[in-house]
Amino acid sequence: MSTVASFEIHHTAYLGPDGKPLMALPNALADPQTLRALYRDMVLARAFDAKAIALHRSGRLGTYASLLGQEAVGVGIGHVMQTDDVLLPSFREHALQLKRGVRPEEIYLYWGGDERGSAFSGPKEDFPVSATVGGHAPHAAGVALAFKLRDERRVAVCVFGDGATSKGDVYEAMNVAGLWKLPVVFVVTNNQWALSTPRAEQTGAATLAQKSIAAGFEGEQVDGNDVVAVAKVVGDAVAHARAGKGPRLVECLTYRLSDHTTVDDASRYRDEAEVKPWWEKDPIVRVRLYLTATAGWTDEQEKALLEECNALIEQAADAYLATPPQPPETMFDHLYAELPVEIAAQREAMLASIRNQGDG
Amino acid sequence: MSTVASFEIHHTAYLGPDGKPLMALPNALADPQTLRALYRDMVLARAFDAKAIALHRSGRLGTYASLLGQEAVGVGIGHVMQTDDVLLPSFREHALQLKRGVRPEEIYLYWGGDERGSAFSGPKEDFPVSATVGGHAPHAAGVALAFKLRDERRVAVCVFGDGATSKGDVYEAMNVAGLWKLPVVFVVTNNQWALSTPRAEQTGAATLAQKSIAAGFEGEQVDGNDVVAVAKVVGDAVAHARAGKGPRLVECLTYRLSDHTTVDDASRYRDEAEVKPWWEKDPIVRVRLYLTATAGWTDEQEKALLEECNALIEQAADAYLATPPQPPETMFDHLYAELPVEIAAQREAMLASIRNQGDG
Amino acid sequence: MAEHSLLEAVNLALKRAMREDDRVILFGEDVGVGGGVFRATQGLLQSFGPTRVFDTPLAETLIAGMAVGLAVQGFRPVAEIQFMGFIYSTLDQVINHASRLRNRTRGRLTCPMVLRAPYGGGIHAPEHHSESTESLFAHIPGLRVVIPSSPKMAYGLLLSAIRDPDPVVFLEPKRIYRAAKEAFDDDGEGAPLDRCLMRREGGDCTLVSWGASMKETLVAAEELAGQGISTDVIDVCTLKPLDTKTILDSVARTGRLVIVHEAARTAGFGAEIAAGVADAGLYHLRAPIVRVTGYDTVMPLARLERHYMPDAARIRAAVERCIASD
Amino acid sequence: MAEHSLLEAVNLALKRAMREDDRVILFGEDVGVGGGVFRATQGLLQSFGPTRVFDTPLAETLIAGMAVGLAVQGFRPVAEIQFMGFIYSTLDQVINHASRLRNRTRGRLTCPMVLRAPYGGGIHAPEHHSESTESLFAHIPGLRVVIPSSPKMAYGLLLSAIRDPDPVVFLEPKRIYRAAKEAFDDDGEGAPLDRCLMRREGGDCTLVSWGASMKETLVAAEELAGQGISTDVIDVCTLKPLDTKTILDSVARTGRLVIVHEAARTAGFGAEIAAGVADAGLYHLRAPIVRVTGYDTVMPLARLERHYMPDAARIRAAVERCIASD
Ligand SMILES: Cc1ncc(C[n+]2csc(CCOP(=O)(O)OP(=O)(O)O)c2C)c(N)n1
Ligand SMILES: Cc1ncc(C[n+]2csc(CCOP(=O)(O)OP(=O)(O)O)c2C)c(N)n1
Ligand SMILES: [Mg+2]
Ligand SMILES: [Mg+2]
Repeated sequence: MSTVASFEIHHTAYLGPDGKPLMALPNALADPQTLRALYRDMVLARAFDAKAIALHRSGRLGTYASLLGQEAVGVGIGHVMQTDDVLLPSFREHALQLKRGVRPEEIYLYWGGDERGSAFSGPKEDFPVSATVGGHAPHAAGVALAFKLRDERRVAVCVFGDGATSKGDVYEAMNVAGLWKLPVVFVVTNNQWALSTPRAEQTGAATLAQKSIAAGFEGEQVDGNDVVAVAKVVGDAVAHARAGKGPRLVECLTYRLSDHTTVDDASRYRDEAEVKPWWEKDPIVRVRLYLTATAGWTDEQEKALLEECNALIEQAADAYLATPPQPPETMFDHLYAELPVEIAAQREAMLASIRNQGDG
Repeated sequence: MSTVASFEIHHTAYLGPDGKPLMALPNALADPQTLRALYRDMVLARAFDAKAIALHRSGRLGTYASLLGQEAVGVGIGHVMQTDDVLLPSFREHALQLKRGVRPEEIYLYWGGDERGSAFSGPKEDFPVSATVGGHAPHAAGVALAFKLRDERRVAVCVFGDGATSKGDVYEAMNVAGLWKLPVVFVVTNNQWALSTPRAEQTGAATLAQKSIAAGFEGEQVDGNDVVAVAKVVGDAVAHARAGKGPRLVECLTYRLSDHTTVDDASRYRDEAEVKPWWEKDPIVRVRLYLTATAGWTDEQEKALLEECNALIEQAADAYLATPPQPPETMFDHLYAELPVEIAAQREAMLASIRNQGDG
Repeated sequence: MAEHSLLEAVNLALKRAMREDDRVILFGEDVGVGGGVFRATQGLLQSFGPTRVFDTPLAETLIAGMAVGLAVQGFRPVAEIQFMGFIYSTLDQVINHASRLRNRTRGRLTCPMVLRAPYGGGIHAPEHHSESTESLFAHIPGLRVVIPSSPKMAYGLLLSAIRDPDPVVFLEPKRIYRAAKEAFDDDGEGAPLDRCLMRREGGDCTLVSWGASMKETLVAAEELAGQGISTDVIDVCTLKPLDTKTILDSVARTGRLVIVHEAARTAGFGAEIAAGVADAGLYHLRAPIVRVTGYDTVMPLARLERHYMPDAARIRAAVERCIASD
Repeated sequence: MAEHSLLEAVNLALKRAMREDDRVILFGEDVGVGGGVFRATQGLLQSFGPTRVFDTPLAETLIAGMAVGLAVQGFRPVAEIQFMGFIYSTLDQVINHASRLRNRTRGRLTCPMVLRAPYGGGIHAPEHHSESTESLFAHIPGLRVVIPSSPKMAYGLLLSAIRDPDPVVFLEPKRIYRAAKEAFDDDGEGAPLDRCLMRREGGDCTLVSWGASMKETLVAAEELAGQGISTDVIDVCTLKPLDTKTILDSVARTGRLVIVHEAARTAGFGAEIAAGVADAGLYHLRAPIVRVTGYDTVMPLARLERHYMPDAARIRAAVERCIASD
């Protein structure tokens, strides 16, 4: 009996929950400027999230998936992506979309039930969020292949949850990415839950990072509540992919502090005792503690930042609420480049029946 | 950075191509009786295969997928399965089906385009061959779950090719098997080709055995042309599964010496130079050499065996050719337990139009 | 006699089926502790334990394929797909395996499974959560396709679906999960899987629908009655096999047919019904067969969905057109 | 003017499209060195190299999903599914993504891709290799569904499909891949993607079909002509969007309609055509609309398949029934 292959999965963390470094921070991230910026983005994301829930509660937003507790993942990934890279996000990656330049009011619009929310003006080539779990992974392989075929030094970043790792779509996409060494990075936001299904009931694999071994490339695990670790390890993966060396999978260990969505009640299936310790691992608090200790971050600055972010979000919410509705007939206007006559007739019929009902 | 998981893939071989043992044979297989029986099954399978191709050439069998060179895989697996275990075979596992007790004429019937070939009388609970690559893997998970739920010490054995390992279906099935420690063994008959696509273009993974790591269980690699290695390693996996310890994946390294099917011409995409060395690794020859050297296997015995097998196959072919055709209307007779009236009317209509055409 | 919503009826039928036959097992995403996103399986884990009610990994192909394996082994799996928008990953298993295993093996192996899924729009759900693609399944030989439109029917039809020896796709109109309560006994009585239901009788026009659209169809029928137009209203609770006789008999009396469904018009199941009548019932027709359906565009997100789905006014207008046109 | 089989026409169109637009790339299982199991892509790897023609791993979901990613990025992917029996794994990608990406993003992202697959029976292929499930795709908003029935049409339609800015499902009737040769120039001229083709004119009955069944339909038309029954024969080469006008105009003249297709009858695409005529064309009808189709059972294995598929005799009988019945 001989050994023909062997593999290891590594875990990386820099900032402990208490804000104390577990090891020296990577140079690129040690600089206070940078960390302050990342801190600000996480605070903004949380403000965005709180407002979304408030809008839902007051009946002005549809079902919404909260990112509470996962801010470091999105912000860390966004920090290491270049503008012309392409993001393929899952439906919970608002922090990442914001970091990519999608406007908060556009994200609200999407969750408010308006297609225009996916017509965002910022990162033009980024994909809309994938509401089909894992369905976007094959797209990421296609986007990355496009980059490779055109010999562009761009990277596709595909982000999905722990639940998505059970979908064959994700495996098939990772397999081809590994085969062709595509410039794509897969990131699992392992928030420990897939709706009411805990991570432990999703797979028998010791880590989700090792899913990449089946596809022939490296997987890494990081503390997903440590924005420094996320930025470093995902950053290395992005650089690796950009250099034409192929894909990597990064598993970010974090936690969904909220319900699955605003129409879910996690208390029915999740023990509060499990949630509490994760609050103590808050991705935002640890950076504040670190900045306070090492970069003289003051309460005034903190207060100012919160005000800035809340103001920004309030403006976005107002912009969202002020958006004039799409006329009903627009449901036909982006189906094909040119609407076939048969369907154009249906469009007319719809307008007619709306008119009639207006009348009577 | 800490290591949170590590894995190894092992390769096993007992009998070299020259028939010389690479290490001591496992007791259970060392006994000449046993090896002679396995040898006989491989010879029979090859005779079955040759006849199938002859039948196709003379227009009496449809498109057929040859197992030439892969005899040890099927025979080795069949040897370690118990009668009440359940086999879920791919379309090329004739050797294994024969070993399971499917009659050769039944297999001919299937490839002759007659559904009754899958109504075989032997292993009543075995699945028909899966012509959809990998589509049977989820069924294997279901069968194994049935065993587990009923607390039966039975094992499901799912066999598929190297190409199938790229299908999400297979991954999803392995993942749940690993999660629930289902009594199922997955065997990859890695014959190096998926139609015209070589193994190297199927995945970037160094081995196919490591596909199991993503699913959280062990994978093993064996010399698939060594019936002893196949029987030993698959046998251990079956015992492991039967003991309730969960699934394993066994990759059998073998080679498709034939065209993909009787309507394929491998010379269009495959270099003869690649094929030749594999003939020197013939799974049958090595056992004959071993038996001759260690168990006094004689030319007379060899001759007698070939005659026995050929006679048996000739009988089977005759039985196949003598099978009366299914009447056309039988296409309706196994659709539902009870044929709905609407469809019964279609059955009548079909009979009527056949009658009319008989008339005119 | 207790009153139940359609959702409660589903839960009741599941419970009843599991009590009467321990081969019945239930699985899917979040059906266990979670009790299902709509609570259809609420309490069943508690009543029957984790060997009969369990969550699967997030993998629809697996859910359908595993059900096939379990069914062949003698279980009566009832698998849930969380929303119809995610059912497409099961189609390979449903079409190539579940629907034809009996035929492939000439009856040696059979596949008594039920694939449940909530479907349709109208609850302001997120993207991909409001589809109606029942006609895809109705085209597949070897399947049964069942869609209840009332609590009592949901109860009886689901029981029959679970007891049926062949694969059944059971689609639940989630828009009316909680719409109305209906009184019926939990008596274990199944409903036939091959019969349309006459929901209302009248001589001027035949209205045919199923699922949630029955609601608007019945409202329209009531309003039409107010205008002196009386209608037969037929509920196609079993799309496959289709009970064409009930429809033809009605059209023979009314001479007019209006078909209502929420799915897109083109190649929707309404087409099959119209085609059947245009053959066997043509000489009874006194007016064109009109389909009132969802439009041939993508089901819009929440804000515009109500404009996509047929409403009573559109149905009424169609009937009036039929009446006028002869 | 050279003569080409339908198979050669497909190859010719692919080659032409790749020559005129280097965004066109081709992939699937065994399409490269193998040249495709039917040789549809023969020689293209040699002509255009491995960056434009390549084999994928054996994974249909991936093939469709990767095509979406490439299309969004500005390529014109032409993806092959080896047989229609294995296309079901792509449906989630086709329905939830390819067909609606333009709509989901209000035109920000588009998906100009072609999904090619050989389909239908009659070549004594193994299990799962003879299906006709075109109506599944015809129901999906945002898609185009194209089925050629002659070499020249295959050439023109495939060119247009590849040039089209939206996703097209292009189904190739493999039974007639090599059936007949037709002379036409490789002039790069596309055929319209929204027009039925009048294959024959006659006043007594309208015959409608597509794909391989056109062969038997035209044979039947010829035989009927011998009996003094003249028929319009319409080739529905573009199922979606459907050119109802051509069909209605014909029925307006003939008063009779017989629809022929190989797919199972129930919820087959023939139902949509019949339904359309039973609405807009009812008053022209002098006889029931008859469908001559595959039966509502699983396509049998090789030995019985010919009994499943419509033949000229069944078509003739249907037309005679129509003529007789008024
Ligand atoms: C293919 C598919 N199946 C089921 C669903 C319903 N669903 C929406 S979110 C979700 C759980 C996803 O879990 P995970 O991937 O961990 O992402 P998270 O919600 O934790 O961000 C499920 C089952 C879906 N959207 N898509
Ligand atoms: C899902 C699916 N896709 C494609 C095919 C067509 N096909 C039949 S066999 C084959 C290659 C299979 O290769 P492998 O899994 O290695 O099995 P082998 O033929 O080598 O025994 C392909 C692509 C199929 N039968 N099923
Ligand atoms: Mg999660
Ligand atoms: Mg192979």
